Amino acid sequence: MSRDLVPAAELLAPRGDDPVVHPGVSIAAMTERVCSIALRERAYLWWWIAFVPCLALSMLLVASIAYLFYAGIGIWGVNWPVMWGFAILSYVWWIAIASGGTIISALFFLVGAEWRSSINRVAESMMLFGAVAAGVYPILHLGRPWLFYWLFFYPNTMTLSAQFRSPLLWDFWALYTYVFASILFWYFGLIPDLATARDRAATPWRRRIYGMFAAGFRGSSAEWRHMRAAYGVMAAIMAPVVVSIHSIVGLDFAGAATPGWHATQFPPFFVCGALLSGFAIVLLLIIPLRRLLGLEDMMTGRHLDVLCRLLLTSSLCLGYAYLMDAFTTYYGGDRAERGIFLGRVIGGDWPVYWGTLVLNIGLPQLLWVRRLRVNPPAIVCICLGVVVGMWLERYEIVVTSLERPSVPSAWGFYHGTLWDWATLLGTIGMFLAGILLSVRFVPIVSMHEMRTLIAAHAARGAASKAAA
Amino acid sequence: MTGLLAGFESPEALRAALERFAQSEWAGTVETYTPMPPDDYASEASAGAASSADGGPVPAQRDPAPGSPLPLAMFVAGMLGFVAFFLLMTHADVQAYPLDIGGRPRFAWPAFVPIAFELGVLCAMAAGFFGYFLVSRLPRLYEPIDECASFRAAMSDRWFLAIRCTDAARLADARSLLRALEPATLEEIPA
Amino acid sequence: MAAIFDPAANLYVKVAILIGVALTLIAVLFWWAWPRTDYARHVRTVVAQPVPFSHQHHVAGLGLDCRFCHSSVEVSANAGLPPTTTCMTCHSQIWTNAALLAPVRRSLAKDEPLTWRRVTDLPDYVYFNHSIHIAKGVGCASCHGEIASMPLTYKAQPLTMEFCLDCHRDPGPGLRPARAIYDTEWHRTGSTPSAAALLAHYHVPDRNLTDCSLCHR
Amino acid sequence: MSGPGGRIWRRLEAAAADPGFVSRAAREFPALSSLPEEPLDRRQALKLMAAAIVWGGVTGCDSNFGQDLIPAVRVPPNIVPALPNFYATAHVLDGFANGVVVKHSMGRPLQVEGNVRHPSSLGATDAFAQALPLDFYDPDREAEIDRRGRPADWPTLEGALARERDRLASGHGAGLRILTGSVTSPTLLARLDALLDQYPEARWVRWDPISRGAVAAGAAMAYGRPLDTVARLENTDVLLAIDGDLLCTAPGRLRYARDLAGRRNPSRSAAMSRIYALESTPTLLGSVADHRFIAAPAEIERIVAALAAGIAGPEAAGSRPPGSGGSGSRAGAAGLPAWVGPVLADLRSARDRALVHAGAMQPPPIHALAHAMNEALGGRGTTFDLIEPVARLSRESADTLPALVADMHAGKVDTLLMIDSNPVLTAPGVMGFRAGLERVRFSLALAERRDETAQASGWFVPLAHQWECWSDARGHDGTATILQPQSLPLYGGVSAPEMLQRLSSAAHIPGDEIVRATWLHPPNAAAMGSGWLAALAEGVVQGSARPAVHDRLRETPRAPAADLGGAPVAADTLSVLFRADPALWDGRFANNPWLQELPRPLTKLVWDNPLLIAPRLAERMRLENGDCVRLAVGTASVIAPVWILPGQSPSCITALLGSGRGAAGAVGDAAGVDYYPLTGIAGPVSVQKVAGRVELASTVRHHGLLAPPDEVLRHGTLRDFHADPRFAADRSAAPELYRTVPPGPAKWAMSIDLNACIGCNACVLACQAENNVPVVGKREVLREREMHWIRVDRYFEGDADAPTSFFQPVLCMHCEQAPCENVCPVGATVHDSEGLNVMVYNRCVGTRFCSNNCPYKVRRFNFFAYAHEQKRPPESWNPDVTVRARGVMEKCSYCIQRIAAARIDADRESRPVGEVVTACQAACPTRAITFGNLADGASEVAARKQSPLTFAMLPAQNTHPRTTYEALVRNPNPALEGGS
Repeated sequence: MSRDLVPAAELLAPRGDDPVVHPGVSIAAMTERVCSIALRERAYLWWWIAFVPCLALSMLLVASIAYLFYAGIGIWGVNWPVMWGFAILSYVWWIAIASGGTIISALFFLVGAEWRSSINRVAESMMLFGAVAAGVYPILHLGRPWLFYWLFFYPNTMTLSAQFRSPLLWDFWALYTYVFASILFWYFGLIPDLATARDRAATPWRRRIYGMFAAGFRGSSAEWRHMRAAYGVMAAIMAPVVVSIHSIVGLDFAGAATPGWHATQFPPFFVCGALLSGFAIVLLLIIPLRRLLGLEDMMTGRHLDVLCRLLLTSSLCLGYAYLMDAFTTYYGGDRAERGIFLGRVIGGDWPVYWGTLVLNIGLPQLLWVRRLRVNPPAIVCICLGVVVGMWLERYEIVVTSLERPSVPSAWGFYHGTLWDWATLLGTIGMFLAGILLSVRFVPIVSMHEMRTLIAAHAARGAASKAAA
Repeated sequence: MTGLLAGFESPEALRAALERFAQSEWAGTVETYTPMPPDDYASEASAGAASSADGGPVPAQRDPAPGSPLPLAMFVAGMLGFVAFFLLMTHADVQAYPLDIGGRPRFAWPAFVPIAFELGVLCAMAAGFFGYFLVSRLPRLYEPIDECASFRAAMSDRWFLAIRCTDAARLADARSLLRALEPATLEEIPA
Repeated sequence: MAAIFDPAANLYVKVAILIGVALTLIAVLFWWAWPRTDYARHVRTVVAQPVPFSHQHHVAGLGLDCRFCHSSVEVSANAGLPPTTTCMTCHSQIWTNAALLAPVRRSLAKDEPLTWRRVTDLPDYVYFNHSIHIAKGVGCASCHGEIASMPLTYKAQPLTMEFCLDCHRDPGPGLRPARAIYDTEWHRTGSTPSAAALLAHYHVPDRNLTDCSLCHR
Repeated sequence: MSGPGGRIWRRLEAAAADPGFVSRAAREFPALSSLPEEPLDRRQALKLMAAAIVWGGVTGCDSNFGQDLIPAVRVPPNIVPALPNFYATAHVLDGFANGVVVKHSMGRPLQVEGNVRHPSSLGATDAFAQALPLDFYDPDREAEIDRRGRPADWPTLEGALARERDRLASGHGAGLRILTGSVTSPTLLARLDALLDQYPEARWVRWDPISRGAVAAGAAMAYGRPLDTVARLENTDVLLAIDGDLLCTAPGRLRYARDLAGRRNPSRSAAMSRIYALESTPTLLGSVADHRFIAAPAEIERIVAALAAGIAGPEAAGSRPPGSGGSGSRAGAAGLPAWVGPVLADLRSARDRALVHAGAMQPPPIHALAHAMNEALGGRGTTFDLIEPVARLSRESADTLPALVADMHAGKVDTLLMIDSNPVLTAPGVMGFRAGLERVRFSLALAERRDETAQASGWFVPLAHQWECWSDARGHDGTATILQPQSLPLYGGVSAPEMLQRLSSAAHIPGDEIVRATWLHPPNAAAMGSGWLAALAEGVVQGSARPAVHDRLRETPRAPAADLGGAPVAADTLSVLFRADPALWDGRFANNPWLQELPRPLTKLVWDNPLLIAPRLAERMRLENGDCVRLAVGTASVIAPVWILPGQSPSCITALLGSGRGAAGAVGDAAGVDYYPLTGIAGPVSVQKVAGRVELASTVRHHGLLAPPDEVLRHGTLRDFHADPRFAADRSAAPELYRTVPPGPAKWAMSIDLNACIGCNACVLACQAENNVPVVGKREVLREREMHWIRVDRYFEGDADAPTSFFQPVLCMHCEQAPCENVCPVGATVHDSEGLNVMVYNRCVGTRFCSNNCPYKVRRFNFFAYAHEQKRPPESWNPDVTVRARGVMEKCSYCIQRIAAARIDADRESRPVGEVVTACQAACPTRAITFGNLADGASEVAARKQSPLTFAMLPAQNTHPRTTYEALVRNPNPALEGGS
């Protein structure tokens, strides 16, 4: 793998003021390096080491789903009154992760952030597989999953249709729209790079396969023009979609009369959460990838710095949401609401609540420190914390609210069963397996955008030289 | 032989070549193949196509706004999707089987908005995606130009200029013009 | 020869796309059409019965009233199936040793019930009540078809929820004068009272006849 | 459980030590072990899925096209397909009858309702009667006669009986013993008399595990001969209940509950009665009392003596009077609690409108004192009547179980006939009944199941279920009912009279002949005024009630105080109180899953019977719910879990009998602990903590003292009520965004009177029987998945040692603005035009959002295919109600099947729909539940909704529930306010 012109030391010590792409990186070199990852004959050893366990976990997911359909929803920990458990909260968690990816790839495309180019493919893969992981749950979660299609508009002899007042139905549609849109968006941005892969692939079969997916894209001006036009609009659509989906997920709760859920701030609150976990996961992905794939000169300290700043910002927004949560509970003066909140803070569920606060709000504050923002180990720790914290937050929202309904006699208690955990781990495995596969077979950096970026930088460089 | 394919090392070289063709009185279709979205200068440079009535040389026209029907198509599709599904839901709840749901109004239009929005989006995305393949006439797995060995670099780091015309004489002129530009590669596009 | 695909590839792709589109359309169409087919609904399907009982012969031919055998139709949810003794009231006198009726005689002799096969059936979560429909002027034929002309009994209507709703949304046209309720050949004529008149006559209640709770409990 | 979650929850337990009520509640949750997760049911879910998806449009229709339709060969009389039949009979428990009417469907007895004509029932039923159908269809009932465990047949038995008859004839019945429970049945008594006349040497021993012997003995002390007391609570202004059992175990409990409740709602009854309860362990009567005084068993005796002295004068109590005035101060001075004075005053001022009642578990002297007080107060004829004992006593007072067992050991018994009695299980362990039984040459057990006794005795003969045979029985006031069989024997059993008859002669007389013989000949022929058929149809023999007797109190009562154990026992000496299990009685219902899973009124425990201990005792011994202790009485001891019960006296432990059986059947075996080995022992009681915990399944998951929040349950005192009758009502209506009132011709609604509810659970079981509510088993209850459509919430308020308790039946409120409906994505729960919140099972996909959104949490979910998993013959389900499948939500439907039936009947005749009675309402002994059509102004529910006490649960939710409550009003003694 060529590391032309870039002194290693500089790469290993990322700095916040790094350029988004190192001047030494030429278009040819970039193309060569990125393609060499996807097109190499046999995968890296580390890839196999990472992939095998993920595959195993995916199998576990398949197994637990099969058993769920066979045995029934009762194998989960859900009960009366806690009718929703791991399925819903993990679903929300995954959606948040996926949404973060979309924000990076779509929103920052619209605002033309340079640093996005090299990581947006990672972000989009994350969006795709995050959405898929989330997409697993809504159907599993049904008591009679084989009737899931009753939530669609479909022709039936009962003259019945779904019940459109239910936030859960909005959510159902939002999710599957989002999954579908993500796939299109991901693939669409991928076409030129697939064409590159097609043209550079060594073996005829790879050529053919990449050729199929590249659908005969050749880079003619017309193809580029339409692509830019369409991609721009798609991005402009994806941005609001991602906001909508997470708002609607928020409405699943805000739209209910259930104490602990019945808060108007949920939609924006959930979007903040989505951002937070999204940035965290992107960082968790690019930090190892840039090292393992030698992409330090395209995913530079600048990227880490920017993402960490964003992480910090969204964490602060979330902090505000938590604050308002406490305030409205106090100010609303509803007995049940207060009871639930008390239960979270000092009750049996205190570890969840305080864990959420520490991991989502406390930990990211470290990123005020400039040095930490470019310190991969530190960032990884913080991000892991945030990812767990976000899961805990959903646990707190979904479970602890349901454990203490308005009628004390119905108070209940919840804990996940082995099958709950198996399903959750399974989806994690599936997600990572997906990412790894995309690393293996798909150009993991959006080459055509990188070219534009490099060319622009070169031009700027030349201009500044001329000026000097 | 249906044309010529000249590969250049850099976008600048390609630009220069296009300029050159624009100034020349050579008339014919000039198409560019680039590994990254070309900026405006490279768009639809079709020289002589714009030659003046007196046949005198004119500078190549810059297509002022390189247009694409897709944005409009997506917008329309989205709107149609939104309206269609909104109406469908209204029909289902108000007409097909009106039910008393928690004492809420039958025509609960605010509740219809989210789904209508999502489905509108779905339509727009689909329109953009499939529309793209329509307008750019893809998938086209084979084109004669693929036969050129050098063309394989088109999506990597070569900036190509393809000339398409069958008239041997004008082809010869083009060839000489291109030669003068010293392209990295120069090939003939087979039939 | 540097091209990856040969010229024919373009054609293949186009064909593939067309086939894909076609299949999708067909699938959707099937999904819509299948439940509405008589086959799926078992309409006009004759089921083998232990005794090839002919309604045509007994009703049209001999002029037996429906209630002679289906005796509880006016008072109960179930119309009721005739016990063997009902058959034997006549068949102890006529056709006393017809081979066809052997099962019936055996049933009485051995005190083993006859086992008929369901022809008209609703799912278990639908609670249909014969008596109220009879009381409100819905004729047997409305659901069971022209039984009197069936040599072998078959299901005459799809009996989908849509089928029930058609009537429940607009009962009037389905009603008939009291005397015609058990007449499966009856058809509206000019002299038939209007739908509105019948509704009034039977005091078809002002309650919402499309309440889920009316049939599903 | 593994993973981070696991760690979190372990920390939770540690953290729960924190103060603050929430964390206390958290500690009280069941332990956090993860349960085995194998499913209950394997109903080809996958196949279903495939099918359902492929035939999407059809979804299940035509499911059984071409399946069998089987008409009868000959139609039985009076049976119209799909129409119910009703036949009167009675439910007999420990000899006493409660009149019931059995609902038949296509000839199958399916459900039980009270018989309005029966004085002990007045149309109500208790949980036991409601559970009869499952008892009747119980597949564990035995069909085979067997001999020493090996199948035998009638001829063999006939032969053996013949030999016995010869032998007995020669010896005048020497060595013949007959063991039964209490008997009120004239027929059975006639047979017994005949037998005892035929064999003079024979002995009849009568014995019940839940003995009422003390009542008779007490009466004998007071009046010189045993007499039964019939309380007249409708006339009782002040009731002092000493360990009262009027509402739980006393014969006539249903009648008493009704009479009591009739005086408890100030908005309806002119003068509200006042109830004092003096008890060591909480009873239903104590829970609804205005004042509950908790005292150690030993103290009770002292206090009663003092009260008696205060009322009936010193000689009655035979002890030093605490001052004739019995004023609080002096009572206190006498080492008595301060409340004695005011209560005395109250009783005295009420004079003949006051009643003192002592529970059957109290020793005879207490009863004697109670009689003395009642006579002194002069309530005879007003608040109570005395009648001849309804249950026949043994001929000789010597014929007791101990004597019998002694004879058995002594080898004096060689023929033992045990009729519907299970002494091997229930006889006090020390007696060694089983050992004695082995020494009996010919022992025959007549029982429904091969229970412990049946297995230990020589012969076992299946006893016909009370729905399978002719017999008769008397109610608490002596009113007789003739029980006609509701069906032919499912398992070929014989009835008790038939068995006795076979022992006396070879001739086989069918059961109906025997019963007829009793009733159509003197002395009863006269009583058969209205005739045999009428008696059968009405379910009561008119005029067969026992007349009041006019015995006078003994002039010189032997001083009962002498028997009262004299000096007060030190408070810290423990004693054990053995009580009938509220659901299993003496254990005879142990194989009935409905009753096993019936939340016990105060603990809400199911499938278990831990020792009930006082909070203070638990604190002292550092015991938590479920911790195991070794309870030793004298030499015997058992290891059992404990349950902390607020209101229990710290100086006694309550053990509920009837669980932990070894031969109950598939359902009842090994549920709970058997305490019979500890009974009948006078030794010292000791408890020590031992290792081990038992997961106890309670349907209330927190045991912190949780005062019912005001918006859930409202209550006040009579003074509040007089100050402002509408003290509980909602003053201001909240603003509306939407408001739709269902337009239908009828408006179904319910009103529940909290003043009447005694938490007896009859409604819960009635609902379960009517609506095919499945049983889920202990493990699933531990996982918080019970399915009851109506639950009776229990709250404690105040001091854990002497809390106030509240009962509140909660079922679907049928909100007009139902929150559950607009969150269902498929419209499986919607409103109908008559205001019912309808649950369409076949439309439900099981998102469970409706339950999350239900403020009252009345929705239940089939996490597994509970109904199909239940071992229960298909024909025992109610055919009018869908049996719910896996993954489907369900809830109270206001008995929509009954509404539909009424609606159809009305429409058929084109008249407005008539009265509809829900199952819970029909069963309720106190008429706490009223259901009906609000649109009909004359309906009772319309009237009750007008009560000033009416309030809606969680009004702030703006759900406009059709179910409302009447606030609970208590009538404390002003002189004791703040105290008690």
